[in-house]
Amino acid sequence: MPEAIGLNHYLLLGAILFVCGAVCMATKRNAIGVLMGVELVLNGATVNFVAFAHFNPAFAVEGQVFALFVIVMAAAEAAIALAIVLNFYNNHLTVDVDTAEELKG
Amino acid sequence: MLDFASKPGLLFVVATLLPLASFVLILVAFAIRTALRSSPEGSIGQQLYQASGGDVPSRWPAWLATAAIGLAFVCSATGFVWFLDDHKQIESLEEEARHGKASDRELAHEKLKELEAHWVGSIDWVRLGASDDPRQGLALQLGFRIDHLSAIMFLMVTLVATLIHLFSLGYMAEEKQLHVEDHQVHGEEGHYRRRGRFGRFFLFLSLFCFSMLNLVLADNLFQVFVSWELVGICSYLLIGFYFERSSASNAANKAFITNRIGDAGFVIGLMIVWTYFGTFNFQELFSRVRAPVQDSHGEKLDLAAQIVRGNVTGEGKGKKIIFDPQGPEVLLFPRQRGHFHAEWITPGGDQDVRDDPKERQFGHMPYWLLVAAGLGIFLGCVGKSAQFPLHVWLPDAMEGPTPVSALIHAATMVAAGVYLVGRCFPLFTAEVLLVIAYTGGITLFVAATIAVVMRDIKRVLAYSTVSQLGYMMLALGVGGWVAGLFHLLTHAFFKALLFLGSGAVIYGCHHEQDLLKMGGLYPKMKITALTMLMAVLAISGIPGFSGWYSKDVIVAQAMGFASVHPEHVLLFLLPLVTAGLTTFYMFRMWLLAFAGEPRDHHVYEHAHEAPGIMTGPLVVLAVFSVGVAWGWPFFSSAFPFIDSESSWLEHQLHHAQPDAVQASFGLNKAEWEAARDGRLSGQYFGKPPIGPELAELEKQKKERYWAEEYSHLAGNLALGVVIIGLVFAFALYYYRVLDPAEGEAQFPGIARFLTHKWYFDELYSALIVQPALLVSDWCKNIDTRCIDWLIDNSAAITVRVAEKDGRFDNRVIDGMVNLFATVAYGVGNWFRRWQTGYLRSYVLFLVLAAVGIFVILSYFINATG
Amino acid sequence: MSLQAFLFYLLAGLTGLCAISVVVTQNIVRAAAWLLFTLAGVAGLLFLLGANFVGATQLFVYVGGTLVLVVFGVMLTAQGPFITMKTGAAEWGISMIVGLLLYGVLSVALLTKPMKFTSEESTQGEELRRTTVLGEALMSVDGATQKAEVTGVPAEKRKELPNKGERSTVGYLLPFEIVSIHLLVVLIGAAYLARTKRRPAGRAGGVNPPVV
Amino acid sequence: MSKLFQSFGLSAPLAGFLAAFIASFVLITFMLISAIFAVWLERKVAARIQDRLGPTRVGGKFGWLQTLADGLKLLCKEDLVPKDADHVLFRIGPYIALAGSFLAFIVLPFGSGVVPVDLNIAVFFMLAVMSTEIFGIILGGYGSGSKWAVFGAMREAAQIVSYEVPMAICVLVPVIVAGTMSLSIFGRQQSGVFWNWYVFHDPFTFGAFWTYFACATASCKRAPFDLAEAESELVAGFHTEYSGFRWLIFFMAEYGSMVAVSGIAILLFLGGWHTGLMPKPWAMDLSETFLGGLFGNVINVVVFIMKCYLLVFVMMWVRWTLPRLRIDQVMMTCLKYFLPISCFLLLGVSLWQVGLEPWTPWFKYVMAVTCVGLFIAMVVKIVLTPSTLPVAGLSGMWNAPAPKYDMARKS
Repeated sequence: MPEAIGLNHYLLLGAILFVCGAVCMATKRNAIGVLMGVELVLNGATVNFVAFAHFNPAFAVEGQVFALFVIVMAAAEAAIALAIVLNFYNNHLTVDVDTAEELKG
Repeated sequence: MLDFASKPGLLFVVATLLPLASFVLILVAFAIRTALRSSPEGSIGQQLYQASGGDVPSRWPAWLATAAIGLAFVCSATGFVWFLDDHKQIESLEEEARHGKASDRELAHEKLKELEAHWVGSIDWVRLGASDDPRQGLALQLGFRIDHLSAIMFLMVTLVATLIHLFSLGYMAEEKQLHVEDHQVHGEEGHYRRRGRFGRFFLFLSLFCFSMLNLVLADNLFQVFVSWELVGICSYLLIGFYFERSSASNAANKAFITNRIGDAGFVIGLMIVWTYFGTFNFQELFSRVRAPVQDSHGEKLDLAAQIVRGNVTGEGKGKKIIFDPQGPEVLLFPRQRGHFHAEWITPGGDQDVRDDPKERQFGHMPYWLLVAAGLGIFLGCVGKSAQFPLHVWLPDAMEGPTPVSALIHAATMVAAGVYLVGRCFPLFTAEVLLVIAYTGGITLFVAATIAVVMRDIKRVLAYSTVSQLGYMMLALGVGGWVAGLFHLLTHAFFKALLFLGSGAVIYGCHHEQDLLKMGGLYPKMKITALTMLMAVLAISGIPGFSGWYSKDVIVAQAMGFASVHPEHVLLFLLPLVTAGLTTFYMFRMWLLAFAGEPRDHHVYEHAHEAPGIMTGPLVVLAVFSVGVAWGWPFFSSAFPFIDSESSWLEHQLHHAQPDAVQASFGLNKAEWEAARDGRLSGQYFGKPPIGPELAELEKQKKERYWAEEYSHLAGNLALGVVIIGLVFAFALYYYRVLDPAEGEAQFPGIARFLTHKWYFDELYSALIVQPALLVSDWCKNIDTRCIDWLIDNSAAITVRVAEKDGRFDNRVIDGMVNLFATVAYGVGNWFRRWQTGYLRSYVLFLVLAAVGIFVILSYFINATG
Repeated sequence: MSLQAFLFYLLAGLTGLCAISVVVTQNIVRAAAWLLFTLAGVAGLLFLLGANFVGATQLFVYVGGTLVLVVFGVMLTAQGPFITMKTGAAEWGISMIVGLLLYGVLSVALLTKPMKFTSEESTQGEELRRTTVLGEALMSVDGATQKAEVTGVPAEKRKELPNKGERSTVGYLLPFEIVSIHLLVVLIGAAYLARTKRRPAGRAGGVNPPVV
Repeated sequence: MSKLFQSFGLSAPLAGFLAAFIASFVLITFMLISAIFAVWLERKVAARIQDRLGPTRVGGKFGWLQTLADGLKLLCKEDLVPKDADHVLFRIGPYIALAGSFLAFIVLPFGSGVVPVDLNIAVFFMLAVMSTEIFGIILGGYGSGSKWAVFGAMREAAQIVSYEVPMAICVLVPVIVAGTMSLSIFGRQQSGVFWNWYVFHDPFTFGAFWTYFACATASCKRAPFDLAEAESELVAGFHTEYSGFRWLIFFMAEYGSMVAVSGIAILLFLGGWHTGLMPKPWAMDLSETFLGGLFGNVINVVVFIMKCYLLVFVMMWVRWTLPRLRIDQVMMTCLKYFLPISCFLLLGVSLWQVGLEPWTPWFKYVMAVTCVGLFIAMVVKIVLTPSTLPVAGLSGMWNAPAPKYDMARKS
């Protein structure tokens, strides 16, 4: 290893998580799968925030605070998304996002 | 909330609000019932309506209203006793504050302030915004101020009203039926039938009681005015209670319209007062117009309680008023009396004034405006109290149910005019007082002459009422403030009794009101006859009955006035003569109704005594008619029944008499004698101020002195006249020594003149009604011919223009709008295809967009370095 | 290779692999399991970065709360023996290409513009201080944080602030409260949305709602 | 410890690995022995409460080695995986559960300084890692491919997630009083005589202790909240299909978390590793300087472990005394009672700290002396009560008069 573990390592990992999440959202037809993709994306962001917090002293607090907020927001988002999914399931007996196309143009 | 201990005056407020509560409750119940009644057949609303009695008139409103006014009587009686007790303390404290040791004075002053606050209170009702100019009023207030006058009035009103409520329970009994046949209204199938209106009657009575009590309670002119209009509307509603009868609805309209004329004057008076004083509160008004009695050091002013006139000179800050008894301007005293020196206001002196006075500065106003304000307020009283020339509505108002006549058109509402004149006495200048006196004098004579020839029992009483009100006005105008209001109180009892008695007669005779069809009813209705006899004796002024006390004082006062002003001797002669007339027509009425042989056997045979609920109030009122003016306690005077000066009620009223009365009408006997003996040097109520010399004093007006001096003489004179009237009445209508018909035949002109009530109605019709009809006919023609023509043509033109415009609108503007819509629709349709509804494609687009943005951004960043 | 680096590569590799597994797994419950490992790995990385509190929160809220919720969702909406919804190969291909493109762009952006900060040696004491400061910032304790420098300008390029040396009073109490209220509102809304409703009679089709 | 290995000449990373390995080995051993001892204890306690004798044979008079024998039996059992099971999930489930339970011990101080990682947010960390234990249960339950297991897992998850909320809030109550989340500092703050323990600090911490203990019992799936694995209803809940070693691991996780939550309770409320019988300076002496600190540490660890087992014993006592709740009652107890109570306690303790702090000395003396007095009175009562012979019938069960034991006839 030529250099010590630095910021870029973490950012690359964050990018992997982010891209995995995006691809997950794009390929899953199960609504909950899509939700998992979203969680991955958010985790990528968390990793980035905390990495910045660690490596940039100016962000020591901000990065962690924003990471916390991301986590809480993710919880809120998951709750509401699952409620919507359950509602959708109650009405359509499926969680296939492709059937939820009633609002298309 | 109601802390009676620290504000016992609230008892009177409660007494006032009780009838209002009853009114509101009944009104709400009626509103609900009306709403339920109109609900569809079979619905819950309809069932509720049927369950609550259906179409049968409900009776509880009557009991509620009676209970409310009864309770109000209890409240006011309690308050009155409390008030007398407090007043005794106030008097002793005042004495101490004036003459006690210095250390006690402070304490006495504080105690005094506290006690006085017991009986005064007010809240802002309508705030009008802030202004620097103190002449502009800041708020209309609701308040109460209890003095002897209002407390006694409260007692009188609540007592009479309670009795009349009870009487009505019997008198209005037929309204309790589901269907009432009105014999005086003829429909297509015989008599008109309608539902009974038992509750409605008491609804109106409650509202009236509230309004009347509020009027008495009020501590400011505006509140009086509001109550004034409320009692007016109650009078209107109750006169028109049988509104199916055209005579009743016409009479209601007549009363209402006639009163509007008076109220116009009242409003003018209010405007002047508001403009120049910025307040309606009686106490504040009086303290601005009249000089204070004594200054801050306890020294009496030379111009005590006077209206100070003078000439204004100078401009701006140097403006002065030089005192002159004939000057065109009136000095207005500061709104807030701070420190005040007797030397500031001395005859012939001067005082700085301001056009826009601050709290502690003097102001001024034109004298003629003060006169106008007084005349305006008095015009309102003329309308309400049915004085000449606005007396024409009261006899017609007898179309209402008899208890209403008793309560409103005899005992209370019509007396409100007299009450207000008494209240506003300090505002009235000498000219206004003279006008009042003459108005009263003319009224009392005119009405008495008409009463002599009336055949309808209630009309006789109505004109009698007008005449007695004239007596009161006259008394106030000639300085008999106590006399006028005293007569108001005694009159209330015996006139209510007379009306209720006539109601009992009418009830007993099945709605027969013509005196000539009655006769010999005494054996059939002994209680009614005897109680009415008491009232007749009282109103005639037979010694020992209440009317004697009050009427004697009035005649004596008039005599005193006439003796000082010989040019106004008419003001003495008219009441003296009318005393005889009164006796004559009252006995005529009684004798025609109860004595002699029955003239109409149909009426006689069906006549019967009224039930106990009606005769009970009669008896109570009879007791009061006889004894209300007696001395109290009996042993306070050696001859309580014969000495007309020993009346307890009169003494109580003396406490409420404003200082202005003394200032305007000289000294009373005791003061005069003190002045003669040199014990009252320069400090007394008198005008204009003079030295202590007796000769100077003698030259001055001494109405009150002479009134007291002549009281026995006047009483004896009046008694003589009364006996003459009595003799005539018995001669004509009992012993039949003279035939009334013969007398009529002998003087046909006078008889016709009197029977037509001095042609007042005809005169008004010719002078006002016909011209008004003519003018409105013209107006109608102008309206239909000119204005309608113009409007029709302009409408046609508008239609034609609009047609053209519409065509342009449809083609050009709509076309443009449609074009835009089509284009937008097409574009939207094309873009629609991009919205697939698939989440995944959206995500892909998003990611692609992110990639694109990154690429572009990095290009720019690299390009810029 | 230091311990730090070894742990990083271990955890990063675990996390990345599990994340990819989430994407490629067709069985949704297994995907949830992989997601669990991913999240736990991220939590481990956060501990490694000295963000103890954030890491614990990640475990507490994310793993213990959110993910359980997600699994509940899976269980509640799975009908019969867990149907997998297949995605077409073409879509897979497109998504992959686009994803790789994004990753490429991101990494190029990262590596061509490397950000250099003065990295401080992470020690126990440092972590303690950081957690304390974080708590103070969340409680808006006076002077807990420096002036917020969210622009990302490197320290050496920052201009001198006029009142340098003063600690500002910037705190996160208000955002924290807002987030809390937000969460509460969301939970109530979610409970309202998710409550059992009567299904339209035609669609019920004898399917009973899953009983838990 | 890492330093110690480095002094032997090992490179730093290697020394670190070695130190970590030894620490975890010690901990796992402790957990294993704990589990073995706890299972034995549970059997004996249950037996005594039910008027039985319990294990008597293996390993001597008290059946010391019964659990070890059982463990051996389990190890030797066939490792069954059901046909419908999701093999991967089925296999990893137990390890996740164990990991959650085990990780909690990393930050649990057994004495002053006797802790692998002295984290400053230790209590939060413990709650966090123990919350991941659910996952093992859910995945295991789902992976079993059995409806009993799925139902059990779902109930279990719902129950634990719900009970974590009031438990966390109750943990916050002493945290507010102490002003720290570090368990070591908690321990040091409560040194001295027992009235310094936070349970006696004010009425709210006192309430919080009982609420916390009840919630902790529930989140360990212990009776009376053990409906999720009620044999009479769901066979055995999530671990219906497990056997052998994996089943053993689940049990180790359960007993591990019992000890862990008891440890938290001890450290937060009951004075940590302090005996509570010595004044403050002596206690500090004991843990730091007495015999170079080593002997003190040994005493601390022993006291701490004994306190833990006292609480574990109470849990067992409760389990074998109280009847089981229905699942809706379990959830209702949490959401309708414990949650509002805990919120009230949190609010109350905040207000106490703000306004009533001066009352604390008075309150804690009175409360501590009263409670300890009652405790001693109870122990004395139990000891002095003569043990009765087994009787026929269920005496007192339905408040029926106990059948008279006819001594005369028997003799």
